[in-house]
Amino acid sequence: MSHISPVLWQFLAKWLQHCPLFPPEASTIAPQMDALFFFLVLISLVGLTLVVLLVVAFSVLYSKNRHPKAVQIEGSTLLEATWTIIPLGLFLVAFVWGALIYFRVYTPPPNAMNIYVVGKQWMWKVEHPGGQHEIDELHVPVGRAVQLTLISQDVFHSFSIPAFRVKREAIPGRYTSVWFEATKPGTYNLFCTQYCGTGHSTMIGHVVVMKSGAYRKWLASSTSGMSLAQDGERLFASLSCNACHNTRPNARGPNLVGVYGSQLTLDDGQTVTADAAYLRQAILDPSQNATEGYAAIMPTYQGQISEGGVVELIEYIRNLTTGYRLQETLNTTQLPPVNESKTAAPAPGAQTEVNP
Amino acid sequence: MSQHAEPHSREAELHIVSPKVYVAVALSLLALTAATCAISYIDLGVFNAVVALAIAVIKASLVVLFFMHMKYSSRLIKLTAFAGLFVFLTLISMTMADYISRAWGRW
Amino acid sequence: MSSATIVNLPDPSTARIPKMNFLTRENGLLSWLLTGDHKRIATLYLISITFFFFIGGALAGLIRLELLTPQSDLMAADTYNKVFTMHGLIMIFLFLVPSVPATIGNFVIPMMVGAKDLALPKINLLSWYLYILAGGVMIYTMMVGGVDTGWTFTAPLSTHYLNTNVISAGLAVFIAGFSSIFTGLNFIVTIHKMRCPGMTWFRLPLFVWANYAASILMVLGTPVLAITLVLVILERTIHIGVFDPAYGGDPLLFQHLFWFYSHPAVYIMILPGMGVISEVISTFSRKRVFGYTAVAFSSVAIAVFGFFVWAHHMFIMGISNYAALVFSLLTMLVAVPSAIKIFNWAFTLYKGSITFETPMLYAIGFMGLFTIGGMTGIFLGATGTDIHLTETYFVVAHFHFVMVGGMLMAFLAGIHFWWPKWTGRMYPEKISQFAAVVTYIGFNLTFFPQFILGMLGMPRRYAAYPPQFQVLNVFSTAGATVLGVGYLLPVLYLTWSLRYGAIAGSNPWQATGLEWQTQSPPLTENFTEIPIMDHEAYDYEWLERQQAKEVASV
Amino acid sequence: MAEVQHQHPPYQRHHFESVAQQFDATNFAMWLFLLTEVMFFGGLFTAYLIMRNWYYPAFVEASHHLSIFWGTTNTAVLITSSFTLAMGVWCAETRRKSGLVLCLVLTFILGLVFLCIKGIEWHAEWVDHHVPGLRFSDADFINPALDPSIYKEYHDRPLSPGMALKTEEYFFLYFAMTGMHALHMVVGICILGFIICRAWAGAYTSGHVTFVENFGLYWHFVDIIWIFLYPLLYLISRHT
Ligand code: HEA
Ligand code: HEA
Ligand code: CUA
Ligand SMILES: [Cu+2]
Repeated sequence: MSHISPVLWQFLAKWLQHCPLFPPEASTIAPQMDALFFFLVLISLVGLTLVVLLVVAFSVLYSKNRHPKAVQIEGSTLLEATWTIIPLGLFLVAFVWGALIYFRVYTPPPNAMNIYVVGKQWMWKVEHPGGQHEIDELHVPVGRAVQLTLISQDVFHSFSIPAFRVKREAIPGRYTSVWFEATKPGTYNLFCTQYCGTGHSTMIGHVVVMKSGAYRKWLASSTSGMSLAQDGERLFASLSCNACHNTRPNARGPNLVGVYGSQLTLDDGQTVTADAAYLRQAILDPSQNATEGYAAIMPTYQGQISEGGVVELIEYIRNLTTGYRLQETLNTTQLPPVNESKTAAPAPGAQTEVNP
Repeated sequence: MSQHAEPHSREAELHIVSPKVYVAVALSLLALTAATCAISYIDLGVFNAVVALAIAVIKASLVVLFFMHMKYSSRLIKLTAFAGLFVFLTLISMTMADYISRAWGRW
Repeated sequence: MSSATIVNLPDPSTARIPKMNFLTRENGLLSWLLTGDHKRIATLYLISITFFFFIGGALAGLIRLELLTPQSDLMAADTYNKVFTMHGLIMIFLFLVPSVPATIGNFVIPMMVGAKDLALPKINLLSWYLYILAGGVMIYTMMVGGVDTGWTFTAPLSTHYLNTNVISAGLAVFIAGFSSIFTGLNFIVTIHKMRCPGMTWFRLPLFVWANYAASILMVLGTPVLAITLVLVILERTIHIGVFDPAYGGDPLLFQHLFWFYSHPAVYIMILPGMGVISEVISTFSRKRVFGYTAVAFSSVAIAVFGFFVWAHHMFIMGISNYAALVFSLLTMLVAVPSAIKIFNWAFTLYKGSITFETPMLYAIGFMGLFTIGGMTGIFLGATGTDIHLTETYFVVAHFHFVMVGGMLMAFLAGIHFWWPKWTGRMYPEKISQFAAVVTYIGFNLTFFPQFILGMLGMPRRYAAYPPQFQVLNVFSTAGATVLGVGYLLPVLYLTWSLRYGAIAGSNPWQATGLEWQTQSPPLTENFTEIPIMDHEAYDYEWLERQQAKEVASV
Repeated sequence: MAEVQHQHPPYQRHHFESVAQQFDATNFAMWLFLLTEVMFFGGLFTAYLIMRNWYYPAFVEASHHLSIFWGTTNTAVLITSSFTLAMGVWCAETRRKSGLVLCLVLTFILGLVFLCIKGIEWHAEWVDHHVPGLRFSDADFINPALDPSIYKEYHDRPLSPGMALKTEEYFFLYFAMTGMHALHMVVGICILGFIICRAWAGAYTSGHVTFVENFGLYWHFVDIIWIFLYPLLYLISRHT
């Protein structure tokens, strides 16, 4: 091989070495997923070997040269049953095992910290509860369960972190969620895997897993000064949600304190859990989600708040455990004029109350 | 020469349905139309939809059985129609199964 | 490889192609364009799908060239998107769906069941015209700038966000759908109603069973795709809709309706190929197919269960977890009949007397590649692993293994197998064996690395990718070049053989199907006299007796 | 081959062994074609069911804006046309030429009447601004009193703006389904015109009823689709 230039050799060697054949395992679910993966590889190999062995062996043993006269055979129920039942059994094992992992990946533990991800053509916007905003990047601490709540502003996207073996579609109009617990600090690929138009292949970024100390430092250094809930509070006040949703006994909207996670009875008698999905619906399409005992007078905010804004409002409502903060918004905020055309006739008196 | 493997149902020797049957069927169809229309003005809760669909199914069956001669047709034709119905119901029911168990929206 | 062969050609010094056959009976363009003869329509189909295969193949070449380097340097991202979309659309709807049924199936099914023609010759011709119209609209789409939805037309991307030619592409697929509906309908009617005396269901060749099953899927599945596309087109034109959430619609409904067709469609794409494999394996091992009934019923089982698994394409798209569970379970069930078939074919070889002509080489290639492709389907059907592997190159590799390694191999096997019947001449054996081996090597080099890429997480439909994936992509591109050569060769030597191939005689393979008991190329109405089936399919002893009788009578 | 040729009636196609086989095959083919039609409409029905369950109030009030009179009349018209066609098939089977022509013409006319009525209804939707995408306003759902005739009858409550928008979904499906149905009617009527001409010439009263019979299947099938569209679209909830 001496005639190949050494430079080229080195280049080739380096190039080949930089070709990974297996992705890093950087989350708690990754080894579990890989176990199933290798099980499947194993049964595939067994099956393939069997098929190849049979074909090759028979081809050699019964080639025309060696075996000029074929022996006619009808079939064999016993054999056929064997190769029906064994693959079926193996496939069923794969099914059960797969389903266990599937439910694990899509059922976040209750103590997981929640990060919102909004996908749009062609970027990922990440909103941390502490008010840190990121684009095409996601910083997470090692060793903590992190839940992602995903939504898309336009078309389908898909949030994929191969090193964690998790992936979830961000779909327009609805929250989806996925969770993981990173185990190894480092920087990993983040892809949008659902085809979403021209810039699909540019919708990539990094997931940075940090030790908790570094993570805290990062949190502190990249905050905008306001937490997501505080942003939400500001939005809440500026949209004058508090004109109706306040703690007064005669309020025209339901009291939002402690509403998150509670069971609500709706106008039409159904009960729902007030989770993020419900709250989002209630903000964007309020008339369909009016709580029992309240008139469906809330205007829709469809098209007026971005998905990011909705996320902030939800985060705000989630953190409302006492009426105090709510009252504060009434007292401290100078409300912008209400958009008359959009608002269903406000009851007299509401406006005057608000002014300090 | 035209001995076939299985004796095909010889539909060329058509079962000719008598006009009386047609008249009876047409009249019942009209009556059922009137009935379904009238019933829709009565409040039966969820059963409004059920009754309306049930009547539609009865009407459709009448058409299929008599106007379309299904009643006098070969097993093959019956099986064919059944297969169509079956796949149609598969489409609807399995799609619905997803929506119902997803609890998205108001089910 | 052994030198033994079963080829049994007539004496070359005296052999002649019969003067009177379906090719020579009438002349002139019109006699082709207005023909009702299933064999002529099959020929028209063969020419047209080959044309579209090479367009699709050229687009595949462009894809692979672009992916040679990590940057999107050969073409811009939106061009790349159009290229893979057109590649997928053309390959699926204009090549693979009609490939075996509309060409080989059209050609041999009437002969196999002992009929003079398909039941509805005019509908058959109409189906070809619809196909050509669809092809025309597709080419038009490409001319005016292409479409970049991906072959899956995903809403709401396709309905509101793209400004490429979604409508004309949708129209093309819509029309192609009706072409395939008519083919399927025709087959079902023919198989039910046109069998010759003595041809009971369990004497039918397995190729007929497989096409019967595929036809059921065509007839019942395709209309759903048609209405879905109509809704997409309506949404696009009047900006209202049932699919876009911004208007109160539901994008998952689109997915449900689309995959309700497109999952069964993948079985439309494989079942006829499985039929070919049954014929080929039996003929070249001189043995009846092991467990005929099991193979026959597994085709039907695939067709029936194929309707219940569509949502396995939507596991991560936000369907209910419980629905995912059910669909995953059913996916496992639908995989079993395929496994049955593979093992039955393997055991058909047992105690056979095997020779390795080209069709057999392709068939053996099919067994290996389809096993890999199918088993990786299990990876995707298991919900857990699907989360990681979906929308990556693992899926791309999976479906190329089943579609290219499976169906395309089967198609080539079938073309070589029935070529002597079709044209009356043999293809050149040595070079075609060489081509078969080349495709096999090229194929593995192209698509095996994509499994690893997928496991590494490389997303599909990416014009540019992180550099760490380059090495495997280079292998893949190199393989595609080899593969391209492997596919070009048959076109060359088959064309050559039209003139210079050895005269085949009526039954060069000494196969048992009724189509081999008539002259090649066959007469316009196939048989001089309607045959009477008095033996099982694949009854080689019957054939021997028959041939002994002929020799005696000469 | 040739010796049996003389027995074949002229309408037997060359590749069939017997008329019976020809009839069986084409009849079966027609049924299969109807299966594809079932699945074609099946997609629409699925979409309809989902939307109806999500946006039930919108669907109820939107359906109040359809004319129950015309809808019911049209159902009756279509059923009658099915009846006349069935009678036509009977006439063909019993070789009554003038009866056949009469029945076919009646069917033809009833088909046209159906389309005219459909046209009247569509026109009404156009006037009322209920054509999605082209001419649509949800004003009379936000404020039902705007349309006094309907308000008097049903006392519809105002829909919230969000829900009122969804009436457009209803009308989209309404037009898609009735439009698709009407398209099938148009095709049917065209074929019917052709059949009438041939029947006039006596083509179907000489024992060869296949074509009429199969066309009958198609026509009855289109009727069945309407039998389902009628309650689904018109009768969602007529009580108040
Ligand atoms: C010819 C086409 C074809 C065929 C036959 C198949 C066959 C199968 N496919 Fe495939 N599939 C596609 C074409 C096809 N597929 C396409 C085009 C896509 C992508 C669409 C897109 O998104 O663009 C796809 C995608 C796809 C997905 C979705 C992936 C995703 O997007 O997330 C899934 C998931 O379940 C799947 C599963 C299967 C299964 C279980 C089979 C089974 O039927 C396979 C059965 C076969 C076997 C199992 C092999 C034989 C078995 C043995 C020999 C037994 C071995 C022995 C032992 C175990 C002892 N396929
Ligand atoms: C029948 C189906 C079929 C067939 C046969 C093929 C054949 C091939 N496909 Fe295809 N492919 C699909 C169906 C098929 N594909 C589908 C459905 C998709 C998904 C699309 C989507 O995501 O929407 C896809 C996507 C797809 C991708 C992924 C694109 C992406 O996600 O970014 C790739 C990448 O390697 C690829 C490669 C190939 C190659 C190398 C071949 C080779 O086998 C082709 C070999 C043939 C040739 C190379 C032709 C030989 C002839 C010549 C070379 C003559 C050339 C003439 C001129 C240049 C003038 N295909
Ligand atoms: Cu976003 Cu792809
Ligand atoms: Cu599938």
